[in-house]
Amino acid sequence: MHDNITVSFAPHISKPLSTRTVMIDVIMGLAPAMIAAGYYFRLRAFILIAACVIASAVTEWVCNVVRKKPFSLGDFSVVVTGIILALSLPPMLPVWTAVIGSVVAVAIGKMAFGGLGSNTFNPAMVGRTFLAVSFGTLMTTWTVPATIDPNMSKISAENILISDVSEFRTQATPLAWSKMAIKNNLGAETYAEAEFLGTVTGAVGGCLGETSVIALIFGGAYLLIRRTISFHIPAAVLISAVVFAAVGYWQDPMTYVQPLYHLTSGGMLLCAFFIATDPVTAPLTRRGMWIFGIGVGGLTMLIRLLGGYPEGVMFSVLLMNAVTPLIDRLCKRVPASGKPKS
Amino acid sequence: MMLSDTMILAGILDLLSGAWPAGVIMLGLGTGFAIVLLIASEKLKVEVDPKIEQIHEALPGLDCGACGYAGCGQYAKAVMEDPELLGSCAPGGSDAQEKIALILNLQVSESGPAKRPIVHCRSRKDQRAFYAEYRGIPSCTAANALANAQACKFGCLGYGDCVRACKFDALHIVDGLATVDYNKCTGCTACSKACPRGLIRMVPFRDENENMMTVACNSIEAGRAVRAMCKVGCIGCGICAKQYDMFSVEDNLAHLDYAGYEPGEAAETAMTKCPTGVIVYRGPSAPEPRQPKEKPAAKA
Amino acid sequence: MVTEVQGNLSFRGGVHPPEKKELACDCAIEPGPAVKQVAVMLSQHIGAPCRAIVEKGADVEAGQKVGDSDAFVSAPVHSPFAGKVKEIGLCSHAVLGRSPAVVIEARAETPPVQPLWEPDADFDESKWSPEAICQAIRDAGIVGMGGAGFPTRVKIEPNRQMPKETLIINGCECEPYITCDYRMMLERANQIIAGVKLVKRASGCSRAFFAIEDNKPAAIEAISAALGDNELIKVAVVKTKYPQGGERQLINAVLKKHVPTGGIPPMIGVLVVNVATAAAIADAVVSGRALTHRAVTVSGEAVARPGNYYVAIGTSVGDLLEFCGVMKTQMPRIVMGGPMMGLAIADMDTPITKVSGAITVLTNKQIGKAKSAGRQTACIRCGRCLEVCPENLNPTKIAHAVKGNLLDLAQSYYLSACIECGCCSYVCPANIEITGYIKTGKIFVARQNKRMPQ
Amino acid sequence: MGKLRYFIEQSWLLIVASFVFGLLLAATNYALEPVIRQNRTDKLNRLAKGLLPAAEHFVDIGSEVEIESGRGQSEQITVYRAVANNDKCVGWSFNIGGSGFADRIDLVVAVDAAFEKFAGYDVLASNETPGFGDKIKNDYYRGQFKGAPVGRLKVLTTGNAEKIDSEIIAISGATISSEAVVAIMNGVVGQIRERLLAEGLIDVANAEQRSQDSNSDTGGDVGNE
Amino acid sequence: MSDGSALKTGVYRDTLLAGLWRENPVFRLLLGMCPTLAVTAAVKPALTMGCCVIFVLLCSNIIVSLMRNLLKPHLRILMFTLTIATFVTIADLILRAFVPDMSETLGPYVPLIIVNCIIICRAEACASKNGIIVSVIDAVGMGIGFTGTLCVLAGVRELLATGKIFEVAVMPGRFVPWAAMGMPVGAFITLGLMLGLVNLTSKSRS
Amino acid sequence: MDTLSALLLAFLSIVIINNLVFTKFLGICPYLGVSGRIDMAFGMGMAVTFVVTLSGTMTYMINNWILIPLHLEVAKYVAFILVIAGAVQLVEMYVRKCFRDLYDSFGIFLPLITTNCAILGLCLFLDLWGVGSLVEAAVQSFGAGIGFTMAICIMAGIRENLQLADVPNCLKGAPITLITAGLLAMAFMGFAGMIR
Ligand SMILES: Cc1cc2nc3c(=O)[nH]c(=O)nc-3n(C[C@H](O)[C@H](O)[C@H](O)COP(=O)(O)O)c2cc1C
Ligand SMILES: Cc1cc2nc3c(=O)[nH]c(=O)nc-3n(C[C@H](O)[C@H](O)[C@H](O)COP(=O)(O)O)c2cc1C
Ligand SMILES: Cc1cc2nc3c(=O)[nH]c(=O)nc-3n(C[C@H](O)[C@H](O)[C@H](O)COP(=O)(O)O)c2cc1C
Ligand SMILES: Cc1cc2nc3c(=O)[nH]c(=O)nc-3n(C[C@H](O)[C@H](O)[C@H](O)CO)c2cc1C
Ligand code: SF4
Ligand code: SF4
Ligand code: SF4
Ligand code: SF4
Ligand code: FES
Repeated sequence: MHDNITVSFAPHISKPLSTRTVMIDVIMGLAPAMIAAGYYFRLRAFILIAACVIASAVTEWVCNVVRKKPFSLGDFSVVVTGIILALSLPPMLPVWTAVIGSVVAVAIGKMAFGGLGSNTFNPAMVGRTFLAVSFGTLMTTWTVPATIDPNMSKISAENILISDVSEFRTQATPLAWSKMAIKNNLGAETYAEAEFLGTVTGAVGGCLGETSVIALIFGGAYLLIRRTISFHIPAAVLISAVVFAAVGYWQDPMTYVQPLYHLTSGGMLLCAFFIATDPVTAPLTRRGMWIFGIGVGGLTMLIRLLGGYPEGVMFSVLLMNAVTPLIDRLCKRVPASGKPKS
Repeated sequence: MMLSDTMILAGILDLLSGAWPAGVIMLGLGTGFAIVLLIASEKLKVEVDPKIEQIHEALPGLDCGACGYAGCGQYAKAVMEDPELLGSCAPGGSDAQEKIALILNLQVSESGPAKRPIVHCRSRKDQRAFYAEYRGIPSCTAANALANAQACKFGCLGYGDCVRACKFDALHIVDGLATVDYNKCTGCTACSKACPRGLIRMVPFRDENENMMTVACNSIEAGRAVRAMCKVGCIGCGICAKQYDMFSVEDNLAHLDYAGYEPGEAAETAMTKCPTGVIVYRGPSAPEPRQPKEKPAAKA
Repeated sequence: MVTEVQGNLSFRGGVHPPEKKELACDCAIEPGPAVKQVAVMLSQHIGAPCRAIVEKGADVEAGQKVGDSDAFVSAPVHSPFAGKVKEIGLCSHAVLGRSPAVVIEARAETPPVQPLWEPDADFDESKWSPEAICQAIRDAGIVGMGGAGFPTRVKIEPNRQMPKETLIINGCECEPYITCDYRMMLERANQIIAGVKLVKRASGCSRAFFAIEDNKPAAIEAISAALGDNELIKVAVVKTKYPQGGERQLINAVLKKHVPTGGIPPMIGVLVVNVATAAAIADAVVSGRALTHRAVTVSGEAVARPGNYYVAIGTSVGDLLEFCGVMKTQMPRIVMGGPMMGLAIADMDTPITKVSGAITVLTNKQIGKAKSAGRQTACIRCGRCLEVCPENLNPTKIAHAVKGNLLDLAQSYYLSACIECGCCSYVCPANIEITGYIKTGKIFVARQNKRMPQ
Repeated sequence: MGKLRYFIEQSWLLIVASFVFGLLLAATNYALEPVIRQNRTDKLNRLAKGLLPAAEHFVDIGSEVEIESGRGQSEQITVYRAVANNDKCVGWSFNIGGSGFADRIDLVVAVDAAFEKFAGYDVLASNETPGFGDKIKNDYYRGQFKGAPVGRLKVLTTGNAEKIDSEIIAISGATISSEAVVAIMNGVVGQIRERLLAEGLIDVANAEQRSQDSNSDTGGDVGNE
Repeated sequence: MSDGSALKTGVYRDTLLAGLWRENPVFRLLLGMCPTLAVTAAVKPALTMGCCVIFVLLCSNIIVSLMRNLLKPHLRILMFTLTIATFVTIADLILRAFVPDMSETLGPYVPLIIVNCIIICRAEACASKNGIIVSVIDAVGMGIGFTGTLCVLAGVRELLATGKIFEVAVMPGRFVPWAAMGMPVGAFITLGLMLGLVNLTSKSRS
Repeated sequence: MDTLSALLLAFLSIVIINNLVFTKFLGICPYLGVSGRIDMAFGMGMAVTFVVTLSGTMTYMINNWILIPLHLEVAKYVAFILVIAGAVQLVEMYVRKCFRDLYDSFGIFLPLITTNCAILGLCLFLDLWGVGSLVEAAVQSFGAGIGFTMAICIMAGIRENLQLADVPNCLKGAPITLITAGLLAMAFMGFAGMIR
């Protein structure tokens, strides 16, 4: 009859939003960090990002084909996964390793659970943790940023490199310093003051995307303004991290470094703005988000200060992902007008 | 010879003399536990439903949890309440399954001849009219709640709520019409409860292999409206009722009295005389329903 | 002296869809098409459906009762014009599917109807006893015209268990596109106020608030002017936000009170009445006229002459649209009601009922690409639906529980507390039909409960 | 009476079986026990011998040495004297343990006759992460202990691993396991030395001469590697 | 007569095959997962474990089958447990005496065979109802099925975790071992994926 | 004070760092079987905690006060399992008879636990680790139970969510549970090396 008429449930209009636009926003938010990575680690950054994105996308496509599911690359979520994974890898990581990480991230971390929206754990962090656990040495081999040493020479976890050129003393990563300070009671302040500026601009060793605080703050602010993420999780993560770090510092300033230093070093900001906020693996309710964020920040600092690993972000995110269902259950919403009687 | 014998004997004695404390302690342990458990099982007896007890007995009693329940006792209770859980006890295997089925069947098997589902619609997708295209949730209940995109508000929607309800893979949507595979159907009635339009009704078949005659339509629309909506719907013309007295027309819709139906000449005639061909056989070996007579189709 | 309760009253949650009121807000209410035939549905309200009380072929007069019921929760239906009963048969209904209707063929070319009655500014309601008012409302077959269609007599009649104290007149009209209530407030302010006074008297309410959204300054002015120095009826300006007009939200915004979940407004002594209902009440009580016509907004980008029309109840949507002119190629969806809560219809013969305040014809552009294609992606748990839900529910959990056929889970997330406002589906980036799933879930639950006792 | 009958009916099998199985167990144990004990000493000896090549056999010193194992608890440790062909003491070995990265680490430690220098250690049992902590089994880490002075050892993360002194360079990426090994030694070896000295078991004069021998032995070993 | 024996051989073959695939304890019945996960970091301990299980399964099935007519309901499970514990202790002693290395690697997982559901399951489901021959065949079938799956799992994990199989290097020199596969993560994930694979094959066949 | 903090550390260590499920692979059968719903999982966890504490202390006593002095280590396994089985069965009967409510909430899990290797496994590990005192044995066994409860409740939460997820058919049920457990074990590695 009227063959162009359609019926469906109300509402019949919708906000011009789609999963793709949300993901593109995140990619835009990640752009400053990617650019900073390119600036400090040159071609390596782009190679790794491209490798991770392509490998992730291909993995998802293959999974779709195997399961005879519709093509799902169009939502770009896998691109976000690839980029975040790449940004959390050491610059000199061999490409094949990054590819293994991407495949594990997408195949086991995401598609095994049913694809976008169903995964319990943050896929990028699953991939990264798998790599860290499997290839420990490769994953703790750092390089000097190209702005300091154009050769980007390797520095292994504990070595201090004194570049002839710039007289700039640098070391593996800021977190390796603080870990060493913890071990050797080195009076961390002396380290921290000198290198603080480096962590802000990004001229330090570390994972691709986590070195430049400025770039991360720009990206995070963009996401907040665009309302792609709500402020709850970043705020909770950062505040709880500062509090825990401050407790440590106040306990023993000779052993533990300044709280602010913990905020700017390692993956803390990347985590607060981009990783912990992954909506799929974070709680739904605001109260839940506070708990989740405090958990991520607290566990990160616990691992940094007391644990065996210098950085705790990936573990704390995975651990809190695991309890997200319980948090959601705990913070169940009650109707605005109270629970119904009977 | 002698020597080796004595040596062996000595060896055994030696062994035993070293071994007796272990033997004694195990003896002690064994006796102790036997006493305690037996006394406890006497003193702390708790009354349970004998049927559950029976099922429990049929189960292996390993409390391994493979069934997803906390131990055999729990599983026994659960199976008792929901026989569909039969067969989730891996250790018990088919043995236990049969036994439980036996125990449970004693209670349920007295319901007389099996009723089996008949879908009271025979219209394929290309035989129905549509006002619009449905773009909503692919579920019959959802589509039924909306304005009728498909003109006939009484016939099969084909989004398969019944298919999802059937645990035995006995229902399929064929050309937009729910179709029962009577060889797989167990008569569990799940589908009849799932259909939002109440199209699937349980009908007493007289034996396993019978093909039952039915008026495969559910529409109480006036004949004219039916013709506009569906090529094979019942128009309530009453021809069938004139041929065979088990047919009757009420609210523009013909009904067959299934209990009184006997296969025979009269029924067959009614079937062939039906102008829209809505009287069909349904069953394990039912023939293809015939096409509607050309006249009404041309008219519509 | 006008006492205004100052504005920006609001509730938590909600959305701001594009208003689109500009399409029809300046069109005065005009007479609708003069049709040859109407189909008066025997069930136009919540409650027991009517029985036809005329025979096929009988002659009926304008305003004659053609269907009635003995049930308490029910309202009779009337013929809009003089004519002959052509048939009593099934007709498409936006909610009920195929439902019985009395089809009446006009005897002669009937002129379009305009209610002529215009009360004085100082209308005195004390001439009528509460009982008389209630009886007049019942006889006129008035039901809630704000959408739900609850028989108004039942609603306003005093009830010993739940005494009513506060009356709220719902003039929010928060749905996009719809402007008929707005026009009513502009053009029939006095009639509405008269209706309000009658309702107040009949229900025993001691005070009343006239709630209007702050995007309708003209209506606020008109009503304030018509109220004059009435101390007992105040205008409450509420924030423009969907679903401000939902009665639970409105009560929360105006009175800062919550209607208990699963409860109804009278439980906290509140009565909510739509402006069109109030106007109809005045009409019925004062001039004894039955509810046979109502103002309907016909709007949407695919309509050539959008506007507000005074339409005979029973007119088919097809006739009405033909009258307003639609661009056929551009009309993928015809909605009875507004785009947020309205029901899509397919059969052009579907008649207008007492609750149909609008016909909105949307184009694919308005519907959105994904929605018009019916394409849903996976939920990314972004939480937007939670944030906008005015009832503070967890829409995605409910929807997914229904989808997974876990009704117990859905109910544990308060499935039944949903008011089906559609905010969640509106914001969902994955375009999940959350509201649709919730509605389906409610049907499942109802069916399950019905089966229980057996 | 009936109860007793019931009891016996129900449980005679269990009781008889317990007894029979008890005997069976005991017999097996009796037959295999020496083999098992031999296995253990063999392994200890094999490992110890790898550390003290000059030793011909190991004799335990008769009494167990009691040491403080922290937390106010004490522990008994069997110390073996390594005896060369010529019946001279060429060193000492003992089996000590402590917690590592993942789980307990059990070590066989050998020192020279004078209890002044380590002859090295070997890992008896550990559950450290393969690829990380289990590098404490590798020669290049163990090599640092051959000839290191008995006393407080220190773990550094950087430095020259070739140099034999009290500074042990940790395995990169497994500092914790490295530290664990050193901590086990620091905690125990000194105490054992005290006890042995107190009991006069270390023949200082003889040992000094011996220690020079073994020193050259071990020195040679390190050089060879 | 010959008919009867043919029938019997059929039963025997069926019993044997059941354990190998159709009712494979790990893949199909999901029993005894703990040792399956714990000892499969390498093939050698897996094989040792499998042999222990075969031994215990065989002995306990024989004993239970012999005693089947004497069992009393209340103390039946206790009786099984006692039998199994005895033979596990014997197996443990044998391991310690003759393969001390493996005994150390397996540690407490050998005594844990006592509570391995497979054994008590077979005692209950097969041995306590069948004659001695069927019980023995069942024990062998189940045992080999269990050992086989253990070895397959261990093979995959050992290969990826160390580049070796049965401690013989098979991967090219440039292969970097995936340490994770040797850890609990690897155990769980490999078994999970393998079960998925088994489900897939069995589904496509049916 | 010192012993107290030592006990606390021992407790924490066995709850999160040496978690029985994630590092020792103990109790996997109920972990896979009974983690479908949170209330069931919690009941199971509580029951395990109770039984493991009971049997941990009891086997400690039997081992250190009877078997070792009498040089009867050979009967260790038999004694352990008989003690566990007997104790569990007794407790179950007793609770069922005398505390019906308690029984209904978690007593039903008790029989399931006898054949759970977490219990025997913990007793064996306590023996292997050379736990020094009865109190320590009790604390560690209690911690083991709490660790199990935590692990199974987390898993139950995840699985309740996965009910609604589009998990590939071949991975539904045990496989995806195992994969999740693997990822959980990986996440818990973050605590490694925390308490030395
Ligand atoms: C720094 C900051 C960030 C905020 N971010 C958000 C946000 O991302 N999403 C949100 O819904 N509300 C956010 N809010 C809360 C809003 O300010 C405000 O409460 C909410 O949008 C009111 O909703 P409505 O006006 O639509 O009713 C934020 C508030 C602050 C102070
Ligand atoms: C989401 C939602 C939005 C609504 N919006 C309006 C509205 O804009 N205007 C209105 O009059 N009624 C609206 N209603 C209906 C009211 O809740 C209420 O039923 C009505 O005002 C009662 O008056 P009546 O009985 O006279 O119709 C809405 C209801 C819901 C659930
Ligand atoms: C999967 C994995 C396993 C590890 N296993 C050990 C280990 O067994 N022993 C150890 O000391 N460090 C181990 N580490 C590393 C430590 O946690 C930590 O990074 C290191 O000890 C810090 O010291 P560093 O300065 O040597 O890097 C492991 C790291 C990873 C990622
Ligand atoms: C704000 C935001 C943050 C995200 N962060 C991550 C992330 O950390 N890791 C990741 O794999 N995907 C991330 N995604 C993408 C997407 O949610 C992810 O691929 C899903 O977890 C896959 O189901 C993010 C998406 C958004 C919108
Ligand atoms: S028979 Fe009913 S449930 Fe089945 S497809 Fe047709 S309408 Fe849907
Ligand atoms: S649901 Fe039951 S009655 Fe219906 S087709 Fe399937 S088996 Fe038959
Ligand atoms: S859940 Fe219901 S009340 Fe909440 S936003 Fe959705 S439709 Fe509205
Ligand atoms: S708005 Fe849509 S995508 Fe976001 S949480 Fe709700 S249902 Fe999921
Ligand atoms: S094998 Fe460990 S619980 Fe079953």
